[in-house]
Order: sequence, then structure tokens, then C-alpha cells
Amino acid sequence: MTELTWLIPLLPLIGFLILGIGNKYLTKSVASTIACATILGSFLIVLSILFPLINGTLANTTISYFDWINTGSVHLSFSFLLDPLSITMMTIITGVGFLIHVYSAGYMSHDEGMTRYFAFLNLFVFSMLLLVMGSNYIVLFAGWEGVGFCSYMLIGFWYKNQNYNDAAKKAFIMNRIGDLGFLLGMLLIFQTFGSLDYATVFTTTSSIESNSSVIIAITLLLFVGAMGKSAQIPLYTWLPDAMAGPTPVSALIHAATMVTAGIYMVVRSNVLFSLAPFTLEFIQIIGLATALFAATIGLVQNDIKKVLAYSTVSQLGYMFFALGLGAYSTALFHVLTHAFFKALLFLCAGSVIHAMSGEQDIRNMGGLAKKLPITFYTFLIATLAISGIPPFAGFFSKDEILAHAFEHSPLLWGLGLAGALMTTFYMFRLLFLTFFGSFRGTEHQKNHLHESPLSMTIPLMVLAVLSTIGGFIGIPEVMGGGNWLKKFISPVLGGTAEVHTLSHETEWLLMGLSVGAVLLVIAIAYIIYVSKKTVPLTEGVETSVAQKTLYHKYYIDEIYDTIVVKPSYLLSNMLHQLVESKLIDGFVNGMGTAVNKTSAAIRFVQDGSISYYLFAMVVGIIMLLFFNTVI
Amino acid sequence: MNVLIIISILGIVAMVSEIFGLRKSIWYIVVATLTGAFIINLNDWDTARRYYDDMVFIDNYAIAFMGLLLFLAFVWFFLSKDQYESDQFNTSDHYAQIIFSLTGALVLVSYANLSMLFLGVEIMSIPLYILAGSRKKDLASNEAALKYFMMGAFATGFLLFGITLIYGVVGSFNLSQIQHHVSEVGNLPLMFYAGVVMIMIGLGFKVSAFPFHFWAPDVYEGAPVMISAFMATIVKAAAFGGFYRLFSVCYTDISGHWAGTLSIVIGTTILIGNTLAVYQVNMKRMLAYSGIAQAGYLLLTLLVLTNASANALIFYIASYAIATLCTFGGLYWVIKFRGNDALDSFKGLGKSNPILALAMTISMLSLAGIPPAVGFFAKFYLFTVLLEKGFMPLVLLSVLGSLISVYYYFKIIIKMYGTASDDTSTLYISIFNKAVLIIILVAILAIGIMPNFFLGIITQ
Amino acid sequence: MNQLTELFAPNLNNYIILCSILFTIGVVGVLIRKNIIIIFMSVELMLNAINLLLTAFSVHHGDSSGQVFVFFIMAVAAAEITVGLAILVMIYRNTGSVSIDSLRNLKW
Amino acid sequence: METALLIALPFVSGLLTLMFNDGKAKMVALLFSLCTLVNAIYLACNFCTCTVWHYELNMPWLTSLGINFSVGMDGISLMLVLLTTALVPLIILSSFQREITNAKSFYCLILLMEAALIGVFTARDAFLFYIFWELALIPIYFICLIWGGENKNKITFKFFLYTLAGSLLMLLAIILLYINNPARTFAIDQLYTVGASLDFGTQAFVFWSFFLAFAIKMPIFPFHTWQPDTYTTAPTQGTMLLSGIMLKMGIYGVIRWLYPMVPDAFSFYAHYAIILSVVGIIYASFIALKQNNLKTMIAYVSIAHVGLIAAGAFIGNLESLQGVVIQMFSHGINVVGLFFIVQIVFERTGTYDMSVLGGIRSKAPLFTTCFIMILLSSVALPLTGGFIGEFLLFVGIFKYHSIIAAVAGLTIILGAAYMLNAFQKVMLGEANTNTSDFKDLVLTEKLVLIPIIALIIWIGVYPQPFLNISEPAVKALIEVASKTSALNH
Repeated sequence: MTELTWLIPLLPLIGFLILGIGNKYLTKSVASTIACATILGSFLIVLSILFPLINGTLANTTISYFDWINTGSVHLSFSFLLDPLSITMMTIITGVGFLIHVYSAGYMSHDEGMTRYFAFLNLFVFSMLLLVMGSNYIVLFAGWEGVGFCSYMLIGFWYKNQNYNDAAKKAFIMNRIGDLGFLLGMLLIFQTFGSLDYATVFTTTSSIESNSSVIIAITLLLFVGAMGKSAQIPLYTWLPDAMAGPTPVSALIHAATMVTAGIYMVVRSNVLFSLAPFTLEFIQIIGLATALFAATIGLVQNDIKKVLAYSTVSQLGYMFFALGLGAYSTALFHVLTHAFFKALLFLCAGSVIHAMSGEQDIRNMGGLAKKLPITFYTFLIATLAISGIPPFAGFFSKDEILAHAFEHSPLLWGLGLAGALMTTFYMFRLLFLTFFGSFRGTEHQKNHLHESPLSMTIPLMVLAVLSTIGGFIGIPEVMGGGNWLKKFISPVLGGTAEVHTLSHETEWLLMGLSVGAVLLVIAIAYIIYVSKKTVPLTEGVETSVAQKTLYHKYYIDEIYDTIVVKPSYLLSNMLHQLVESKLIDGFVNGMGTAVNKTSAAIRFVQDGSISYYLFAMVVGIIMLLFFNTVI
Repeated sequence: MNVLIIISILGIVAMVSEIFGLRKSIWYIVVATLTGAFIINLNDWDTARRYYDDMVFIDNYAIAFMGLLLFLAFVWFFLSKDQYESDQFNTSDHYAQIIFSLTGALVLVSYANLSMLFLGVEIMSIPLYILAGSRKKDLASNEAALKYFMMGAFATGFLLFGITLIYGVVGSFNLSQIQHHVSEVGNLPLMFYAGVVMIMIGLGFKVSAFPFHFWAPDVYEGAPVMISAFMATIVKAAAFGGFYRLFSVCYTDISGHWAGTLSIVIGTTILIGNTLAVYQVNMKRMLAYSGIAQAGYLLLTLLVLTNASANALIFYIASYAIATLCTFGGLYWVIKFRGNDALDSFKGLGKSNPILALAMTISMLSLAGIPPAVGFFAKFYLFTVLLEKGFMPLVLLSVLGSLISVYYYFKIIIKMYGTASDDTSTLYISIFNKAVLIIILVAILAIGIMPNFFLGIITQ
Repeated sequence: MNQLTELFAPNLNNYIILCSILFTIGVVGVLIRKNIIIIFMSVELMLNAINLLLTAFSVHHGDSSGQVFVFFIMAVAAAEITVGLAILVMIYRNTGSVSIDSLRNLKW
Repeated sequence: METALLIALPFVSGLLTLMFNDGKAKMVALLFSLCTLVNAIYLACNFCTCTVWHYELNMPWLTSLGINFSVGMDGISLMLVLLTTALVPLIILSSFQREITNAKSFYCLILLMEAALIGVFTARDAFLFYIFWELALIPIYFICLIWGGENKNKITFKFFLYTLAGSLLMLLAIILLYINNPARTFAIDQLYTVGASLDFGTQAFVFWSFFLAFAIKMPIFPFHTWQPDTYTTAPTQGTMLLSGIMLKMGIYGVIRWLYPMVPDAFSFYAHYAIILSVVGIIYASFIALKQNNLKTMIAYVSIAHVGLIAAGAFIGNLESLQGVVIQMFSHGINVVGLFFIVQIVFERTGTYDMSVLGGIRSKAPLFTTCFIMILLSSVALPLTGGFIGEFLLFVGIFKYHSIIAAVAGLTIILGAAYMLNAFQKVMLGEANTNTSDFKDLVLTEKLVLIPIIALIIWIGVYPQPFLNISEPAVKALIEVASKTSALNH
């Protein structure tokens, strides 16, 4: 069953190599076929492993291929781990990845760089698979960095536009800040446990005291890595900018898979994190803060992708919130459902943008529901899912998070709910502004409006189905479900059972409350944007300070620019012009100059006059005699 | 001893050769005789003998130095052949005087008596006073001769005064008796030490140590180029031979009394020589200062006075002299083609005459003490000998000096390879002269790589 | 009277002092005079001081080699001064001056 | 014997190159250097891990001073020899698109330098080591002086003098060790014992003398100011030699000649050296951020990278030393690639100024791919050559001191920043007048870049063969160091 495991990441890699090397010679259709085929192949192999794992006919397996770095105390093998956690992620990656590949075949068909696009998309899938399949931190790190690079290449896919390139660079560098934390965390793990293998690390934690400084340091450092990759405060600003890339990329990388790598990593390291309640609390705070913070920004954005981007940041915050509560499987559940509905949202947005010939501003849209029916309905499903309307996927996962929050404290529950309501509001705002009302774009755009081709709509429909039913794998007990996912994952969580202990009545009550509130918010949004036909104001028009601050994303980018980027350049200049040229090189050159100057000065001693020479000689003689005989 | 006689006779032959119409063949006679003398000299190896009532002592040290001097003279005659063929000078007169001077130099490295030291110095110097002024119409040459003469005579006075004071204490000019007196009798009066310093001054002048170095740059600049070459190499080598011989034989036991003074002289010589060379724009002057600095390194051996230091001295002086000779040889051609001896005449030489440029480069590397040229090994050996006796501060100073010296030696290299000349004509040097340069080059490199043979010379 | 003779008797120290003074006069002469001929004479004075001292030492030690050395010095000095005068003549022909400062072009 | 042959081969072939005319010289030089490479690979294939030292030759040279022509290879030497022999053909090949005046001398000097470099990496006698050390300097000086660019005279001279200053001090230290050696030889094994037995003051002198020589060569902050100018003005082949191979001399020196030589002083002073190295990483990285001259920027990048390697060398535990060895190898390949990229850009556009470049990516996809690969390796992305060494180095440094590792780790961020900055400025955006007729790679250029990329991937994916080569040697080295240190206490 597992003999073909190595092919799972290798197929996309082969795809990448074929597309990369044959870039010039392949036609677009061949290229897209190769790309999709390789991912499909991987997906099928993943399924062939998934089912035995579910059946229990296949136990957790580590497959070791070769020694990667093996020297001294470092024994790192290139090996894969197949367990419920990794297989879940692999399924998402290859499954959603395949759908997005198919979608891309339509979406990118007019782009001259399509082969290049698919090459990097394949490489991304390869890296992402490496990330989740690795059986030790170093393979994870390899994938971790690999996805960062692919993200860089794909955000800057339209490299002629320097703004996109800036966005790509920003993404990579911010990720790298996190990577440093992650690397240091890894080093500390290595230092502490003498290994980077999950198996070894997680089984030797007995000697570590809970909340000891080492484990807090390790987990915090790992979390810094997650912050970068999963766009948490304060390292989130790259993600909205990353929307510069093609929309399917945003769907795959910046919604469904890569950004959830941080969550995967924390879930994977749950043994360590559970030993550090302090860190968990910290994650809780960061997660919740991110969820709320990003949601408020999302309320006023006008770019369809930006709204989705902030929504993603916010949802990721939610997931970390769940992790901070110790609800690892819940977080993973949300990863799963989020992958479905957020990918769907992005793909729909892509379809809209496709139809609008590249227009992304929702102020210029409206009334698209009739022209783009499939897109509209799928978008609606996704919006319902993200808003947490039962029985759509988002409801179950979100509800579980809120339940865990309530168990901790009602305040957290309240804040969590507030986030969810904001999410609902901006999502419906988006929905209403885009698909309802009358068209606000140009005539040209209006004539051009069309539903997307099948290659794009089929993935939409598949994802819509998944967004609808995806939640059923985690139906909570209270609804009579067995929370199948939790059980499936539990071996990975090593018995740290995380069942919330709320009574069924409370649970029902909470659900009712949240659903009720959500419906209320939808109604409000409907009144504002459909009934009153409010359209966000164009830029430059005076608005309230609060709104302006939100619109400008709390000026975080500007603040970072002022406190990090500019001082760095200033320091660079100062070091170069002052320290380097004046101080160090000045000293070095000064020595040379000193010799030169001395030489120039004392050569006048040799003034050409014999009498003077003789005199100098005699003085010298007298001094020598004096020195020798007297002293 | 035979060598001394042969070379003296050769001088006379050279002087009268014109009368017998041998002018054309005198070069061949000289070269052949020098070769013969060299072989005869080597034949005496390991037969330490004293001659004429202990006036001359041909030991291995003397033989080594005499061999070196003969070899350098041999090379000199090759390098200067073109100059004398172009009839600027009266060949036989010049040759005679050079050979007389060489005789003096040979005496200076083989003496066993202070009177022979004095005679050696004088026999070596007087012809050079004349040679320095041999461009009779040239004011620079006149001035060089005057300066050399005036200061030489003055310094001779001090040398003699020193000898006299030593004689006053010991009652003999004989080196072994002086040595005996120093080691056995002891309790030396102040007069003796004053005499030692006076002799040090007189010889210090010959080797152009600070503060008696003033003549060197002016004289080198004014004198004809090959005469400067002779002064910078053979004369300096002989002076060091004499200097070291006297101090190693006689004054080893009282080194505490003069080593401090000498250290000061050495330190200042190295610093002043190197520093002053930096700003020079005239090649000959620069070489003069470089020679002063090198004299400082060479004087370091006098602080140690062991067999090893004698080896180091010979090796170093040989390496210095051969490289300097080669440099002057190259300079001669540059002056011939470009008309002046400014550093700027070397511009673009790398293109216009690669062989000449290569010769200059290797010589400069050797002088600067960079492997694989022989100069490096000489410096290395010198430092080893010194560090063994713990002269760390002086060695560090020498290293500093070496670094400064790289500055001016490399000026030439940079001029040759790094800058283009306005005059792009290719310079033609005959095959013979090219061959001479190449052979010297090979020697510089070969000895640098295989110095083994020369290191064991002095092993009494 | 006897004391006086003893005081002025030519003992070695007196010779040394006398010769040193003569030598110093020679040195000072070299240093302060500008005429090359007079400088030559001063150099001769230095050498003669040495000659005198050598002779005195020679007598003191009862060793004749010192006096032989004096002859060497005289011979060499003669040769040397010949060369010197020749150089001087050459310079005089070229510059018309016998001043030591007439030639100071080679410097720095 | 084989080692001596390996040194002699490029030396002789260098001289032979002079016999050919300028047109043929490059092919001849390439062939000769390939022969050397084949020879080195052959030796590597026959290299077993059963003993530490291989292919030894010990021939008396200057018997009266106890100097022997003693060469041999252990794993570390072999890695560097492989690096040298692999890079030289690439460097020669990289010059094929250039018009070089007096080409035969150029190639002759490159081959002579190769011989000297192999000598440095294999010498087992301190004197011999020093000779090769200096010999390596001379060809490169002339390469930079004769074929250099703007302001070359002053800059190359500064380079020469600076490095010479360091090596002269090293010479003194070697002499000091020698005269304290009762056996009066320069044999490295004996000097290890001698060095350890010295009193602390002398050890300190030896340490700092060696340190200066190596620090200047690498260069470590603040002894680096010769480097950016020299790299910029030197002909690209010279820069490749300097950065690809020559700076490894300094690092090699640290691990072979300094680390086991004076254990007391090393353990006492290494801390300062490490701090300097790490400061250098940050310092150079920051400066690289704002450089507009592509070549100068890469020069600073090199300082930053070398800082990390140097820190690892001074830490001297097994992981860091293994990291040093593999990173030396991969850095050499990388930096040669980077400078070749720079050269290609310069040849096509005539400028190093990044602010007037841009848009090359759309014109030259193959070139872009190569650039990206090399860039990835220099930002140490996993599965590229740069990562393995960097990771091992970090493991080693972290073992030594976590804060230092954290500070050194900033290079991960800064490295990404400056490399991507440069990439964006040079390659991305719209093509302008400078870059609008940028041609993609031609055959010889491909022949240079493909091996480089292949090696980058090989080291990144399967570095084990390389690690296996050097591991016994590194272990032996550490053993020597601990033994000599124990001897003294």
C-alpha cells in the first residue's frame, strides 16, 4: 500500500521538471494536462493510502529513504510519516490542489506564461507535500521553505509589474522572519532532545517539566515560525499583498494550503505545545487578536480579493485561537472546512474577475448573479459556509471552536462570536455588492460578462459540494455525530483528549445564539447593501477617522515601513558611508597615507648639502658615542 | 690567496690592455679570469689557511664571500657589457678600476688584521670615487663623486681613529690577538669601547646605515647606472663581509656593550630607509633607499653572531645583491630606451618588453621578500635566526619595514603592468642580453626554491 | 721642577688628549669650512692626528706595527687626496667654483 | 605522490600554456584543467575512509632547516582540492565569451594559481604551507592588476599589501613554533604538540598572528575593506578565484593550522573571533542591502556568508566543522555562479548598476532559471547546496551559544532581503534600453552554469558522500585538538 508513497511528492516534482525544462516546447494544453495529471496521480495514491488508514488496515508508518544529513550527532534521514494527520493534510493538498489545477487550466489559458505557472504550481504541491509528509522537522522545514519560495514566485508571477514583485518579496522576507524563529526552535529541539525526528522528540518529553523555560522557548520559537507562514499578528501584512498573484494561486496557497502549514506544524508538535500552557495562552491571544483585527479591516475593503485575504487572516486567527485553547483537532477540522470554502470563495472571485476582465473592485460590480449563475450559487454556498450557517461545513468547525472558547471563559466566546459576526457581515457585504443590485462597471465590461468555461465551473461545483457536506465528518456528539475526524486524528494527539465538557443544553444554547446572531447580521447587511443600495464611497472622499483607519489597515504597513524598513536602509547607508568608508577603511588607508606623508616630509632632511650631511653624521656619531659609552 | 693575486694582476692587465691593443678582447679575458678565479677559490674550500704573517685568513667564511663577490662581479660584467660596447666610457680604465675595487672588496672579506681592513676599504673605495665621477661633463656625476669622496674620506678618519684606539688598548692589529685580549684579559677601558663604536661608524658608513646613509641616494643617483649597481651590490656585500667578520671574531664576548647601540642604528635604518623610499620618483634614488633599508636587515645578523647568522648574512646579501643587480641591469635598459631613470619610464613595460618587465618583477618580488623568489627565503632565514635569540621587537619592526617596502617595490610593478605608456614602441634587447636577464631570473627563482646548498656554507 | 717635568712629561694620556683635540679640530674644520681645499686639509689633519696617536701607542706598546700602519695611512691618504684633487679640478672646470655648496642638485 | 602530481599538473600545464598562441591558449588551459579535475576525481573515488591521510608524500627539501616537501590529503583537503579543481575549468570556461588581451599569460596565471591553491590545501609542512600561501597570492595579484578594471592599481595593491601584512605575521608565528620545536622541523603533527606546549603568552601571539592572516584572507570584519573594491575591480575570473577558492584558504587555515595548534589560546580567544565573524555577517548584510553595484553587492554578500563559515570554524565542534567543510564547497560553487551571472549581465549590458537594469527575465528565461537556482542556494533554501552547510553551522553555533546563533540567524532574513532586492532590480520589471536586446545564454555559458546547478542540487539533496569524505578528517582534527589540549593540563 505504501510502496508508492515516494511517488506522491515525486509526481508533482516530475511535472515541475518536465514543464520547467520543456517550457519553450510545450503547448499550453499539453502543459496543463501534464500538471493536472501529476497532481491527480498523487491524489489517487493518497486515496489509496487514506482508505486503509481509515479502515485500520494500515498502521502509522515511517518510510525512510536515505540519510540526508548524517554526521556527528546529526542524524537526519529523508523520511516520510504516514499517519492520520499527514494523510488528512495530503488529501486536502492533492485534492484541492487538483481542483485548482483544473480550474487554472481555464483561468490561465490566455496567459503566455502558463507553462511557467503550472511548473511552479506543481513545485508548490511538491513542497507542500514534503512539508506535511516529513517524519522529522528538517523535512518539514525543507517543505516549509519550499512553499515560501513557490509562493514568492507565484505572487510575483506577473513580474513585469514591480508592485507585484514588491509584494512577492515582502511575502518571502516576512516568511523568512518566521523561518528564523522556526529554525532556532528546531535547533533548540535538537539541542534538548538530540534529534529532530518526531518519533524521538515526542517520546522523550517525559524529562521536560511543564512550562519549563526550555519548552516555552521551543514552542514560542516554533510559533514565531507559524506566525510568519500563517500570517498572524505581527507578521500578517504579507498575505493581503500576496493577492497580487493569479487568483487560483491565492486559492491554493494563500487560503487552502500553505498558510495552514503553521497550524499543521503546531498540531504536529502538540506534545510540545501541551507542555507549555504559557505558549498556548500566548497563541490564544495572538490568534484571537488576529481574528478580530483582520475582520475589522475586512469590513471596509473594496477589493474582492483583499476582502477574502483579510478573511483568510481572520480565519487563520480563528484556527490559532483553537490551538491556543488546546483544541488541536478542532483547529485541524477548521483547516479542512476552511480549505474547501475559502478555496471556493477565491475561485469564485477568480471567476468574477475573469468575467470582469481583471476588474477587482467591488464598487464597479453588482448584479452579476444573473450573468454568472454558477459562480453566484457556489459563492453563496461558500459564504453561508464561512458564516457558519448549518449545515454548511463552516458551521461545525466554527461551532466547535466557540464551544471550546466558552469552556475557557464566556468572554472568549463573546469575542470569538464577534469575530464570526464581522466575518458574516463583510462576506455578505461582498456577496451583495458583487452579485446583487445593478451593474456599476463600464459598458465594455458589461458586454463582456460571461460565465466561465467548464474547466473552471466544475471545480467550483465540486468545492461547493464539499463546502456543503464537508462538515459532516466532524458532527459533534450533541448532534448525534461521532465527531469522526477527532477520533481519526486522536492517535496523533497522543491521548491528550480535548473534549470540551459542556453540557448538551449549553451547547445547543450556544449554537442557537450564534446562528441567531449570524442571521441577524445577514439581515442587517441585506438592508444596507441590497435594500438601501449603499455603495462604498470612492477613495478621497472624507470619511470618519475610524473608517479611514480601517480602510488603511490601521496604517500597519506604513508603521512597519517607518520602524523597520527605513531604519534598515538608514543603517545600511550609515554603515557603508560612515563605518565602512570613514572609520575602517579610513583607518586602513590612513596608515598608508601616514607613511606616504611621513616620507614626503622627512625626505627634506636629505637636502643635498655636503656640509649638512657631514654635520648630521657628526651629530649622529656623537649621539652614538654618548649612548654607547655613557648610557 | 691566489685569488687575490690573480684578481690584482687582472686589474693591471685590464689597465694596460689598451696599450697592447686588447681592448676588444678585454671583456672575454676578464670574464674568463673571473671564472677561473671562482673555481680556484672554491678549490680552497675547507682548507682554512693564514697568509703573510696572519694578515689574510682564507677560511670558509672568506671563501664564501669571495665566491659571492666574484660571482657578482661576473654577473656585473655581463650586465654592463652593453654599456661599454656603446663607447660612452674608456672601457679598459673602467674595467681596471672595477677590478681594483673588487680586489679591495676581496681583501675586505678575508682580512685577519685591522691594517688589511683599512687597506681593503680604501682599495675598494678609491677607484669608486673616480668611477662615480666618470661622466666628466655631467654635473650630477661630479657631485656624486665629490659627495662620495668627501664623506668617504671623513668616515675613513673615524674608522682609523677607531682602529687606533683598539690598537692603543690591545697593542696589536691582529684580530685573533684582539679577540684574545677581549676574552682573556677583560677589564677593558672605555677607550676600547669607543674604538668599537668608531669602527662601527666607519663601516656603518660603507654599508650606508643611518645616520651615515646620506651619501647613498645622492651618489647612486649621480653616478652612471652600472657604477651605482656595483656600489649597491659588490661594495655593500664586501663591507658587510668585513663588518661581520670583525665583530664576530673580536667582539662577540662584549656584544652587550655595543648591541644596544647597534639595535638603535638598525631600527632607525630600517624605518628611515623604507619610509624615505616611498616617496621617491627616481628609480636609482629609490633603490638607494631600498639598499639602506636592506642594510638594516643585514645588520640584524650582527646582533646574533652565530654560524647560522653568518649563513643568514651570506644568503641574504647574495639574494639582495643578485636582485639589485638585476634591477639595475633592467634599469640600464630602461634608461637607454626611455632616456631617464624616473619611475614613470617603467610605464607600460609589461607590454613593450615582457622579458625585461618579468626580470624587474621577479627582482622586485625578491627584494620585497615574496616567495618563490630567493629574497623571501633570505628573510625567512634571517627572521628564524633572530627569533631563535629572541629579538622579537626588532623582527616585528623588520616586518613593518618589509610591508612599507612592498609599497615602493610594487610601485614599479604597477607602473609596468597597471599603466599604459605614451611610448608604445617595442623595446628591442639583443638575444644575448635577454639571455643574461633570463639566467639571472632563473637563478633568483631556483635559489629561492632550492636554497639548501647555500645554507650549510658556514659550519665551522 | 721635577714635578713640572712629570706633569708635562709626554705620558700616554696626554697624547690621547692631544690627538683627540687635533682630530676634533679636523672634524670641526670639515664641518665649518666651505672651501673644498681647506676641507681636504682638515681631513688630512684628522688623519695626521691619528698618525700621531698611532705612533704614541706604538711606542707605548713597544710594537712597531703601529708605526708601519702610519706609513700605510700616509700612502693611502696621498692616493686618496690625489683622487680628491682630481675630482675637485673636474668640478672647478665645470662650475668654476671650489665651494662645497656649489653642487647641491642631488637631493630629496 | 599522487598529491604532488596533482600540484605539479596545473603548474606544468600553466607553463606549457605559455607556449601556445593567445587564440589556442584558452582551449589548452581548459583541457589541462580538465585533466587535473579528472585526476582529482580519480583520487576522490579511490579515497577510502579507512585511514585519515591519503596520498602522502614526504620528501626532504631543505634538510638543514628540517623543511620537508610534505603533502597529503585527508577528507577536508580532498574536499577543497575537489572544489579547486572543479572550479578552475569552470572559471576558464567562463572567460570564453570575453576578449582577453595576452590570453596565454592570463590562463597561465590561473593554472599556476590552481597549483598553489592545491598546495595550500594539501601541505603538511608549515613552511611549505606558507610558501604555497604566498604563491597563490602572486598570480591573482597580477590577474587583477593586468586585467582589472577601474582604479585597479590602487585597489589591487591595497589587497596585496593587506593580505601580505597578515601572512608576514603568520610567518613569524610559524617561525616561533619552529624554534620551539626540539626536533627542528615544520611537520604539522609535531607543531601541534609544540603549539600546545607553549606558554600562554606565546600561544596568544601565535593565535593572533594566524588569526590576522586568515581573517584578512577570508575576510572577517573589520579586516575586510580590501575585499569589496578588489572584487569589483578584478576581472570576473579573478573575482571568482578570489571568492570561490582563495578565501577558503583562510577558513582552511583556521581549521587546519589554528584550531589544533594552540588549544589554550584558541579556547580563550576564539570567542572574540566568533563575535567578530557574527558582527561581520550582520554588518555586511546591511551594507549589501543598499548597494547599487551588482558586483560590489555580491562582494558584501560573500563577506556575510563567510562570516558564518568563519564563526563555525572558530567554534570547532564536529557539527560546525562539518558544516564549514561542506559550506566551503557549496559557497565556492555558489559564489562562482553568482559572479558569472554578474559577468553575463555586465557583458550584455555594459553596466553593474542595478538601478538601470531590469526586465531581463522576460528576455532570457534560461538565464533567469540559472540565476534563481544560484540565488536559492545562496539564501540557503533546503534542497539546495547552501542549506546543508548552513544548517550544520547553525547546529554547531547553537551548541556553542544560542544567542550568537540567533544573531547569526538574522542572515536568513537579511540574505533573502538583499538577494531578492538584487534579483528584482536586475531581472524583473519591464525591459529598458539597457536590457531590451539581452540575449539568452550561449553554449559556453550553459556549460558553466549547468555543472554549477547540478552540483548545487546534488549537495542539497544528497550531501552524504561529501559529508562522509570529510567526517573522519574532522573527527581526527578534533581529537588532535583535544589531545594536545589535554597534554598541557
